[in-house]
Amino acid sequence: MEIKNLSKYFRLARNLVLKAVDGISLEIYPGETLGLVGESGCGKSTVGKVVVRLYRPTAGEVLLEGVNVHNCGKRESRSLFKKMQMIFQDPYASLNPRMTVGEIIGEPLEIHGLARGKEIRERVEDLLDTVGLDRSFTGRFPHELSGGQRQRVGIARALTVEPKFIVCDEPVSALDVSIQAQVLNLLKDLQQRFGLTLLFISHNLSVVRYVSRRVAVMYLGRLVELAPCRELYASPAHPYTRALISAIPLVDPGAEAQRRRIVLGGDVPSPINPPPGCPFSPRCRESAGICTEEAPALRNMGDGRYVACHRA
Amino acid sequence: MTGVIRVLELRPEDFQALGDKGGPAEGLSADPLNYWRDVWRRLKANRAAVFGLTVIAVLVFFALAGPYLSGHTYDRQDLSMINQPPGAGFWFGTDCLGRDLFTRIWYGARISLLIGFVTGAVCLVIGVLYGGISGYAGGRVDDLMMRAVEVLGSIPFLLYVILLMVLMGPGLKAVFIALGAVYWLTVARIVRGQVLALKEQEYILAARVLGISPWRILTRHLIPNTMGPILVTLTLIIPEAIFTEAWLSFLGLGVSVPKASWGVLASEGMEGLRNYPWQLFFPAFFISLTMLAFNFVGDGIRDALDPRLRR
Amino acid sequence: MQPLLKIEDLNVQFETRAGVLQAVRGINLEIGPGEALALVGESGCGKSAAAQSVLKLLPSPPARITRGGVFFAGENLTAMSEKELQRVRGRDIGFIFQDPMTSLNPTMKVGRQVVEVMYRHGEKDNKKNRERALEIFGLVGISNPGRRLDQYPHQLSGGMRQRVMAAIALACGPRLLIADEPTTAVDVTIQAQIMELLRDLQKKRGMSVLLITHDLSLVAGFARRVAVMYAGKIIETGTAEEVMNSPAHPYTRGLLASIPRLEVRPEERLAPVPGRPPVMINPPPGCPFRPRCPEAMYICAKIEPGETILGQGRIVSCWLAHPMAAESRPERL
Amino acid sequence: MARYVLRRIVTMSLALWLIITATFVIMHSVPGGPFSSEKNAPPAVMQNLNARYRLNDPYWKQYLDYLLNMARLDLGPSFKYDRSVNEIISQGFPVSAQLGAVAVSIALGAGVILGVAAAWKQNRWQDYTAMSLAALGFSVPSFILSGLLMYIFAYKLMWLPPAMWGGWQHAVMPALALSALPTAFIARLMRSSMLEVLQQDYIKTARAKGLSPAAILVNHALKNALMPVATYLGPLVAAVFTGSFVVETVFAIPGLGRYFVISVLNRDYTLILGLTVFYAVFLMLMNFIVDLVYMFLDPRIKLADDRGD
Repeated sequence: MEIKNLSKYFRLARNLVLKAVDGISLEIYPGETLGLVGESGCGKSTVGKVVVRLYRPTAGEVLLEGVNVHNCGKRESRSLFKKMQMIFQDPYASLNPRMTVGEIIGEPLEIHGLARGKEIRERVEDLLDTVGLDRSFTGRFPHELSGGQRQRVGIARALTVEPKFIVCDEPVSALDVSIQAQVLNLLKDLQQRFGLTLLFISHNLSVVRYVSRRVAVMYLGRLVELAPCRELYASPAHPYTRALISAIPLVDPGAEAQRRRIVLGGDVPSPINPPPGCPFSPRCRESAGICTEEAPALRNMGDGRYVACHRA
Repeated sequence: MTGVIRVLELRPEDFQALGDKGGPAEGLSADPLNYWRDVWRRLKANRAAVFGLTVIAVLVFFALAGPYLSGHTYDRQDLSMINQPPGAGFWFGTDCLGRDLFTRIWYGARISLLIGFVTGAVCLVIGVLYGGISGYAGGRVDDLMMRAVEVLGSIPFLLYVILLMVLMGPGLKAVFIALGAVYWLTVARIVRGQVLALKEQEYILAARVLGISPWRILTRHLIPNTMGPILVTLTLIIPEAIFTEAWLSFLGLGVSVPKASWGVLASEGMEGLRNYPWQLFFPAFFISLTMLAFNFVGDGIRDALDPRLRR
Repeated sequence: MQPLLKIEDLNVQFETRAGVLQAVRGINLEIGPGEALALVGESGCGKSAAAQSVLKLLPSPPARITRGGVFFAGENLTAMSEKELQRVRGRDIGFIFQDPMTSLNPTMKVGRQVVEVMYRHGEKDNKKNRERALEIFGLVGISNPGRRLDQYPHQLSGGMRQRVMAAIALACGPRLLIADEPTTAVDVTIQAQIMELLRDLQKKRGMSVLLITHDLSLVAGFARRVAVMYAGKIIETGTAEEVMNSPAHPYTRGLLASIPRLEVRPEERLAPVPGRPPVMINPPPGCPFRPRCPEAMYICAKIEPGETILGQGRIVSCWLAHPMAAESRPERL
Repeated sequence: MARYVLRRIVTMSLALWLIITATFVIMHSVPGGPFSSEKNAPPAVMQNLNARYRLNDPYWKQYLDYLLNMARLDLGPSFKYDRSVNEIISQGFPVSAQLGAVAVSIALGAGVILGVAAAWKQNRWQDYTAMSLAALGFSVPSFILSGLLMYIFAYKLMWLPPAMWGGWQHAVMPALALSALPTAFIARLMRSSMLEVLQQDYIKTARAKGLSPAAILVNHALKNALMPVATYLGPLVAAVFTGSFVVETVFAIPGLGRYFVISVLNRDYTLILGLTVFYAVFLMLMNFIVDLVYMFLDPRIKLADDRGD
């Protein structure tokens, strides 16, 4: 998977443009999990939605195995539905309340002609096994299920077409801690078992750290840092990443008492009227003259590490 | 609870590990709960709604059987028996031409209820399709389609109906079309609003990511989920149509004599109001009762659908 | 030291269609003056119901306090009339809710929403109130407070709105602040700001704070003492160090093992608590955590455990803490 | 602001043009002309009449002429009455509007009070009483209500004059008959929106501030709950102020309402069009005012993003 210079703008009114994603480039290697983190409104979900073709990009392209997903033939387009899937955030909104679990999981099988008749039922039951749900759930309606169970159904639905690549859009944000851990473990297991490639979108840095091999950090529609997981958390290079990591509370009281906190002032500026130069400059302590004039480009720092900061 | 420890005699075997013998943690209820079955259950618990449903059922029954019960026919005039008050011979009295009001009321019920249900069905089909397509298509198409609805909505509704009635000439079919042509606007607006809200729901996005066709998404995923509000709207439109037809009859534009809808009967009753009040009372009573019944049912469905309003 | 707030055997029920939901089942809690206490639990454990019952904020019906009481500075709040309670609310006890977007009136300028509290609790001169509001806005870290006073909530960012909520809670200088999931609806960096603010208020102004949260990791940097709730009961209390570093209840252990932690290597697998929390409508006998408990014993299925005092302010409700458990399963020690 | 108003005027004009065109087309496809009932008139007279009202011109010319006159705010002469349409409207409208104003005031006052009482005391007797009244208001058609009112107050009790237009006594029954349905509607709207508002988090905040129930109701709940009612007021005022055929006929009131029916029955082309245009303009104007009121009620709505996506 390759994302090249992707932008997505939303026109709100005649001269009001929201730059949700502003020229980001990423590569996702087969079999890896790339974490995409950022605060709300940074455009991370939009990236996910453009990738799975829920939105058309304003500029740039998305390639899956060299095929441009937004611009390809009818047959390729159809086969792409089977290659890319998505898991959603809200376990309450992501399942059709009028369909049974069996119908929800069975529908894609039927549509894509992957199974018919009795096979459908068997496949559905297999998939329920795979995601750790009892087979008796087939005839149940979503509202009878708990949040964690629904999320498992959502995962099973994404797996029906045996995709290679799955976008996980905040898949555990709406769940309680104990349930969240169950789903995270499930995702990790499934990835290994089926050799899936994941784009894992989340605002929660600890969760992303747990599942990802590499992590990309977004701020106001731009990529500010991209690095292998271990390096990113051990020595964040971008001041925003530093602040983000420092803002994660530690569980251990001893460690929490000792650490130095960086509390960022102010709020994330509006993506409708982004500040000139580096989007982070108004909140950045290290901001210098050039930061307010010119937006820094993403630079390769070696060791698979990229940073967009004039001062790094 | 704190005291339990001291009073109770505990044995060492109580503290043996339980292992898996405790049974599964996650139980489900015995029966899958279908959405509509659940709504129906809540509806049945609502006394006003049950009353409304019963009334509608009784009215439908009498509309079918009523005209045969009294032994009179709806159009036989008996000039020796004009303006009779309700009594043993004529249960609801007679009108100024000596026709039996009981038979005429139930005969009118047929026509009035038919008008209600057919208009409802016409609106449903047009409104759901129009609103569904407009909402799902979004953007320019939606803009254009909704502007059209807006424009139609700012024509004085009465004029519009009368024009259509005059255009098509009197008769039942004209009434259906004229009323249907007016009320579908409401259904379309509601469906469109619902679809607009629902199409950003994640299960619709999921369906799109899975490559399910727009038509199937619209018919299988979106419209079934708008059925609740549509049903509520229908329970408003059906009596509203009966009401409006009554109105048109009052203007002399409704069903033609000697056929009778409740509206025709009420407007005839109006003329004799001063001396023969029952001639207005009976049709008025049944029109109001029908309105009331449908309103109760509509409220009941709305409450049954809305989990927040439930107690 | 006399506790500022004392919750004694508090029981709260909700009437639902499915039956009576036992949201809070006899909790005991004390907060001293100037103390910060965190009440932690997953959604549906009854922590919010407990907190809101302190001021009887839950709509009744369906909620009902069936037993127990809440004492504030020696006064029984539960026994008070609605009128008397109104005088305590907002003046002696301030409240911050979870979602700052919905918790502020969208059609009223935020300044007025702050001034309103002061007006209600005595100061009728709104010019003075406005000046005081300006001061408080500065205190909670609202930049450009003069302009903000005349803005509507939708013109403020999420973090700003939560600060306005704090300003409302602080308007009359309460002695106790109850913060019900104050950071759940905001981003990490804003969460850090809000927690910093709460820490400041507690440390510098000597205010008692009751923090309600589902996030165990917020506790360490904030509260000295922690109470963990499960299925309507406090199952473990202790200092933050005790509970985080040597949890006594298997549920607390499970929760801690479920959190992806920054200080642990990411390769280490999370060990989540299996299953899900029970719905407390006609619960079966025994410990409500038993079905999910990896260490359950026969007794756990029969009788719900009572509180065992492990030390000064260190309490656990679990049969494992019973001396006989240690006897029959020596490997536990 | 000026730009917003300008844009509204442009869209309104466009809608108006569409309405005129549509009505024109439907009208002329109705069989029979305005003078077809005067069968015994000699052909010469018919010819004269048709020429006078330019009915012999081709449709497109009639249509263009009409549009041109419209631009000069001249709605043309009525075919059936010896007056211009402008005159008919300027005589009938004040009467209907007066009556309508009384009716809307009753509906608004009673509806809001009933709705608030019902929501505030949900599931108690106040709620049940208010909602039963509303159900009644919904269920009784206006012509039946008019009949009943007349039967009771004019014929049986003889407290009020049965018909005509004059002092306040004449306005009581028609205003009541007119306001029944809107009262019921507003009461229910108000109740549900009030219940919705009362569940909002900011009401809980207000309670946590220690505000009294009365203060919460007045300062926090009422304004927010009134918004849906404001939306309904536009169409309501437009419908009620332009008169009701039934009520005006039953009580013999010289308002505008009856012309809506009579004009069609008479095939009085100019009057039909004139009334349609008048009604549409009035409705759009009312909706515009409602939008302005809405803005005052809800600071979140700004003129700039009239149609935000």
